[in-house]
Amino acid sequence: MDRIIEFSKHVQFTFGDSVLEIFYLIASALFIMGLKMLSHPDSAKKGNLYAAAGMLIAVIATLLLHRHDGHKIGNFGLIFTAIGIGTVLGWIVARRVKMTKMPEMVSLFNGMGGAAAALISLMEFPHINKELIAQHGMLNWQALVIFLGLIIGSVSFAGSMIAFGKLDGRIKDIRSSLIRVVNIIMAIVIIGLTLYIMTRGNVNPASLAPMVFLLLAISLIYGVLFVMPIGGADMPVVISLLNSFTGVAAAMGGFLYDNLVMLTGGILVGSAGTILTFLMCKAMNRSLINVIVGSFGGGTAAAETEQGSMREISLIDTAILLGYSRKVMIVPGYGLAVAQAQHLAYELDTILQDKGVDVKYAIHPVAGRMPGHMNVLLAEADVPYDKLIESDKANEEMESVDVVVVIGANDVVNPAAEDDPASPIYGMPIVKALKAKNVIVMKRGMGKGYAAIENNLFFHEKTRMLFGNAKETLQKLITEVKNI
Amino acid sequence: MDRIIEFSKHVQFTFGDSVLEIFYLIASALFIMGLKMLSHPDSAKKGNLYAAAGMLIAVIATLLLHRHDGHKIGNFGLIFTAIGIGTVLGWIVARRVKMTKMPEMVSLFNGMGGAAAALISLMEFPHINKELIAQHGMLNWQALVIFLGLIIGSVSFAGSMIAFGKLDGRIKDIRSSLIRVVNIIMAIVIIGLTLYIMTRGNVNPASLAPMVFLLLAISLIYGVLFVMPIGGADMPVVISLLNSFTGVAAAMGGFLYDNLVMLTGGILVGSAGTILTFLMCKAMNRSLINVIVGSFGGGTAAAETEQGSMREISLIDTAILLGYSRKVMIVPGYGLAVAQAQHLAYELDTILQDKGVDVKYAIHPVAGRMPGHMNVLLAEADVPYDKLIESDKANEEMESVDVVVVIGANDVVNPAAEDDPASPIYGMPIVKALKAKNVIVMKRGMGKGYAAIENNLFFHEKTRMLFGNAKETLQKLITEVKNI
Amino acid sequence: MEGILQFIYVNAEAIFIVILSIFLGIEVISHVPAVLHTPLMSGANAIHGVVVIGAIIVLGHAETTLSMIFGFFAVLLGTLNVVGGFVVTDRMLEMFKKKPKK
Amino acid sequence: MEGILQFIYVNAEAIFIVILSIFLGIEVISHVPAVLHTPLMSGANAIHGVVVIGAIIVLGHAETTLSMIFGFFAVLLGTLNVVGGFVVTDRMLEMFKKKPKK
Ligand SMILES: NC(=O)c1ccc[n+]([C@@H]2O[C@H](COP(=O)([O-])OP(=O)(O)OC[C@H]3O[C@@H](n4cnc5c(N)ncnc54)[C@H](OP(=O)(O)O)[C@@H]3O)[C@@H](O)[C@H]2O)c1
Ligand SMILES: NC(=O)c1ccc[n+]([C@@H]2O[C@H](COP(=O)([O-])OP(=O)(O)OC[C@H]3O[C@@H](n4cnc5c(N)ncnc54)[C@H](OP(=O)(O)O)[C@@H]3O)[C@@H](O)[C@H]2O)c1
Repeated sequence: MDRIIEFSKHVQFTFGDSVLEIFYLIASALFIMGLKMLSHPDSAKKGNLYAAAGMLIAVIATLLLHRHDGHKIGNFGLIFTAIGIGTVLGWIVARRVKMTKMPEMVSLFNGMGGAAAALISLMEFPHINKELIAQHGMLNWQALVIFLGLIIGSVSFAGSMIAFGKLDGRIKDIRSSLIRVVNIIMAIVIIGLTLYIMTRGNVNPASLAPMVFLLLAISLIYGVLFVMPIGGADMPVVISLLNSFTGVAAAMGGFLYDNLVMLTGGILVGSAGTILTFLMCKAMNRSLINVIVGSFGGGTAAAETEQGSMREISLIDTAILLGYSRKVMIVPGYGLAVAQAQHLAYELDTILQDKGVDVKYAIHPVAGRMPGHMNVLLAEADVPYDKLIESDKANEEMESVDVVVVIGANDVVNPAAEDDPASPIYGMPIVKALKAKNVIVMKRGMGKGYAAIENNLFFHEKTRMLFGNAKETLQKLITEVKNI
Repeated sequence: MDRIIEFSKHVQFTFGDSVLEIFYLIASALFIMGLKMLSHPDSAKKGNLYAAAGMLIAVIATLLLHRHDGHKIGNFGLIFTAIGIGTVLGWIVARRVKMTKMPEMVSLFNGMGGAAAALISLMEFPHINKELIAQHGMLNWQALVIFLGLIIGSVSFAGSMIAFGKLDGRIKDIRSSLIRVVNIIMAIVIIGLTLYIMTRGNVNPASLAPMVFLLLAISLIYGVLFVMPIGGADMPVVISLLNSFTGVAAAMGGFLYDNLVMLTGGILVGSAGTILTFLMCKAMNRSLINVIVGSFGGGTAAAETEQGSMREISLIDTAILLGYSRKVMIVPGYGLAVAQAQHLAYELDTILQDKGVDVKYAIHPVAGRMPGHMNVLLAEADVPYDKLIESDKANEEMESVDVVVVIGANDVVNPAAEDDPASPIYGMPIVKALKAKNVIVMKRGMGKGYAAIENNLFFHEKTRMLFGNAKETLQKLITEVKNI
Repeated sequence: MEGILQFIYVNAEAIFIVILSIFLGIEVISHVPAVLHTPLMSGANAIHGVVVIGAIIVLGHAETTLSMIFGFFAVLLGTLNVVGGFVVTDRMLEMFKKKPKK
Repeated sequence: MEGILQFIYVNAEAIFIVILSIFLGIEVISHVPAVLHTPLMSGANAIHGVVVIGAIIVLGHAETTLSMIFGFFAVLLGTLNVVGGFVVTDRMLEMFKKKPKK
């Protein structure tokens, strides 16, 4: 009772202050409900709108009602210009970009949020409350919150930019154990420098500016080096992790401004993002540490012994086999995305369908390089949603399938996940192509998949290989199928 | 920022104050985790211990660290005496009571919590902060929180006592539409009186004591009359509702003392209890309103037409039928609990098992009068857990069952739930006894079940009736089975 | 009206805690199987025994005899709620503990 | 140390809000199917754009030119995060919207 009563004695508040809290409460509730709905397929789209409505309410309420030391928000010209440019730019970029470039976009926008958090910390740093400093020196909670926002925000910004570059193919993987050592040292330097700044005692914070900018610089470099050694294909997991970082950075602003919607929204994303990161790792049957340290790809020598030989198949034989099947299951993978052959796959599907063949697609949850990659890819080619079957269901139907056509997939059909406990992918659920009567695999050559391991499926007696770039192979195959 | 900075300027705090908040935080987290674990069968027992640990931490921390106006907790002699008596009494009663009396106990203890909340309000009422009254008169938030605690706490207390009495059979149902009218009037009076007290302006709260005691009295009567017209069998739902009331009453104390563990714990129970109430109604395929207003039992005339005739079976025939079956499924219901025949049912089971008959029990979720009633009942008779099968699973096995023995169950095997849309239980999942080869029903006579409707199962050609009190019938049946 | 606005402003954080706890209560419970309804109810019943802390605070600062008597009973009843609640829940859960042993 | 204790005492409610939000975040997400991972990540990404509110507060009270420039960019970047985030999520979810039409 003491605290609140004490508090209510001293605090001046206006009508607007109370109303602002109510709007913030509504906005937070909308965030929670939005996030909840986003995690169910049926309500996801509405969930996104709920969250967006919450954001709109929070922003408008802040603009109209926020007061600091009795002053209302000013500089409206600048604020509206910034919001205007941000809205138009964000809208256009997000609308225009190709579906398959979505992860890049998420990474980019995540970086923007991180940068905003870091900028806020930079600006608030000289304004740390004088009385707090008089009482506790720089070792006070405002300084702590400001530095955390600065460090986390800038790591998130720099890391996201690198992740963006990697996904975009502009930045290549640099795998060097040196970087890892450097990273550990830098982490220690960041903590040390922060402690050093915070133990400066009763000083004018502005005088510490050079050191704060040094902290910023090191944090940015750390962000770059943190993401650098991680394989490009692991970027979705990294982005999810950086996403939760930015959430925490935003929440620091919540402490700083005693702003509850920033606090709730930020922490919610921080916590949900962390869980999501783990779930994404789990779907690939890997641990987060494994992703970050990147020990993947070493490949166990086990079970690479008795492989037998591969058998190829000609285009014309493939066309005949497909044309006279009753049921065909296409298993798309990363190679289909690389070759951008989704439209051709659907064309083949339509032609076969016209010939009375029942064609479906088996969608593995981690096929491709981001969760839902295949859904997005095939949706872009206008493949009807009801032709896409989740891999569990597909496996149930598999016995009645005449031909499985694997297009550019590898790991997601690797039987080692089922029968080789030594394999790094052991335990991951797969599409059980071998339960079908025939398997045709389209790939360019002997290239390995993401997990960089052999695939015994290719050597199985049921399997026939159709080598070549998926796009060209499909093109030719379509011609052949039309001719029969 | 303003609020918190302003606040930190004026508030004096000690080491202990901060540590107390940390302990409260830990306790709240334990409550949340405990509740979460309580809702999964495997972790439920551990969840209860987690929550209890949280409570212990909160209580000890309060005793050692709480300060009010700079004073620490005093009157330790009284406090420890009260806690001591409460612990010993609570422990003994809870340990001694029969398993089947558990719902009574929950109701009793719930009432204690409500009474404690009401007592706190009674005592704090004269101490409403003077400055708040000077500023806003009695129309201030402390007064509001105190009166809500008083009203909700005493309704919960009185209601729980009546529910206890009804479950115990001491208080009979009084179904009169008059009570309902009186209830509405009393609710209005309570609101009116509260408003009247709160608009008294700048007065010494102690001078309002007579009116506050009047409010208490009316709230108590309201609690009695609220539960009075509700059928005894609906008490589990009512207790769950009153349970969430007490949670809210406890949370009011959280506001009053700015005590975050009371706030979180209370609201958590308030919200979880409300959801649970709805879930319990849903499991019985009823609405909460329907339970409270009690329109159940009117019974629709539909489908009571073409029933044909019942066919009885003799004890000896039953014994032979059972003795020569391969698979028997017992469906226990409320009648088994009333007759306290669970031990005999298990005895029959063992004897049949010795003769090579496979005996299982089909457990319907709402058989009996509280959720899990049959689990508790049969566990008391030491029936192994793996013999109890949930009704969904039981229905899957049903086709291979030779004889279904329905002991004192009625509604949970009523096929009207499946094929008569006019029936009040339509839509409730049931144990599908008719899918088995033979059905034997043990009950005393033509008595209806909880829903007070006819049951066509009893008239079906597959069904044979074995009339009599379940205990005596089973006793005799056991002798017969032994003889064959 | 002014009193309410003051309440909201002064207790803004507490109100947030209330809303978050409500959501959390709903989320945590919503998938509970029917057999656990009674033990869960009983466990929740024990948790709202946290009201005993309010009773301890009142009795701990009581000065008049009357308030000591009232406070004494409040602590006693609150303790009954807590101890009885947890023990009853524990006993109920005994029944559900054993898993199929096949 | 004293600073930390003051932080805890002064921000006790805020810390509770943090803990409750963490639990809530975990609860709300934990049953999401794999295909929704990317849109969910994207939606969460948009929500942390709430940092724009901090940026608005800073810019709204900025007085020096330097802080106006910084504040301007903070608001701009925050807005990009919010708008881009929600629009991208919406577009992704277009893909998942249609239900089997059989
Ligand atoms: N979905 C996610 O969220 C996510 C995120 C990160 C990592 N991962 C991982 O990514 C993997 C996905 O498995 P996946 O089966 O989809 O792919 P994959 O195992 O990476 O295999 C792709 C295959 O496609 C072939 N290919 C490449 N370009 C091609 C082209 N232009 N035409 C035809 N074939 C081409 C390659 O063989 P050739 O070189 O011989 O052609 C390669 O073997 C899993 O290991 C998963 O854990 C997934
Ligand atoms: N489980 C819960 O949480 C809960 C809570 C509230 C309400 N309910 C409701 O309670 C009902 C439970 O169904 P139920 O099938 O278990 O019971 P029921 O439908 O109430 O039927 C019980 C039957 O047992 C017979 N019986 C009574 N005493 C007996 C004795 N000494 N010996 C032999 N038979 C006796 C009665 O018939 P005679 O009189 O002819 O013997 C009666 O038909 C459902 O409608 C459910 O919705 C359940």
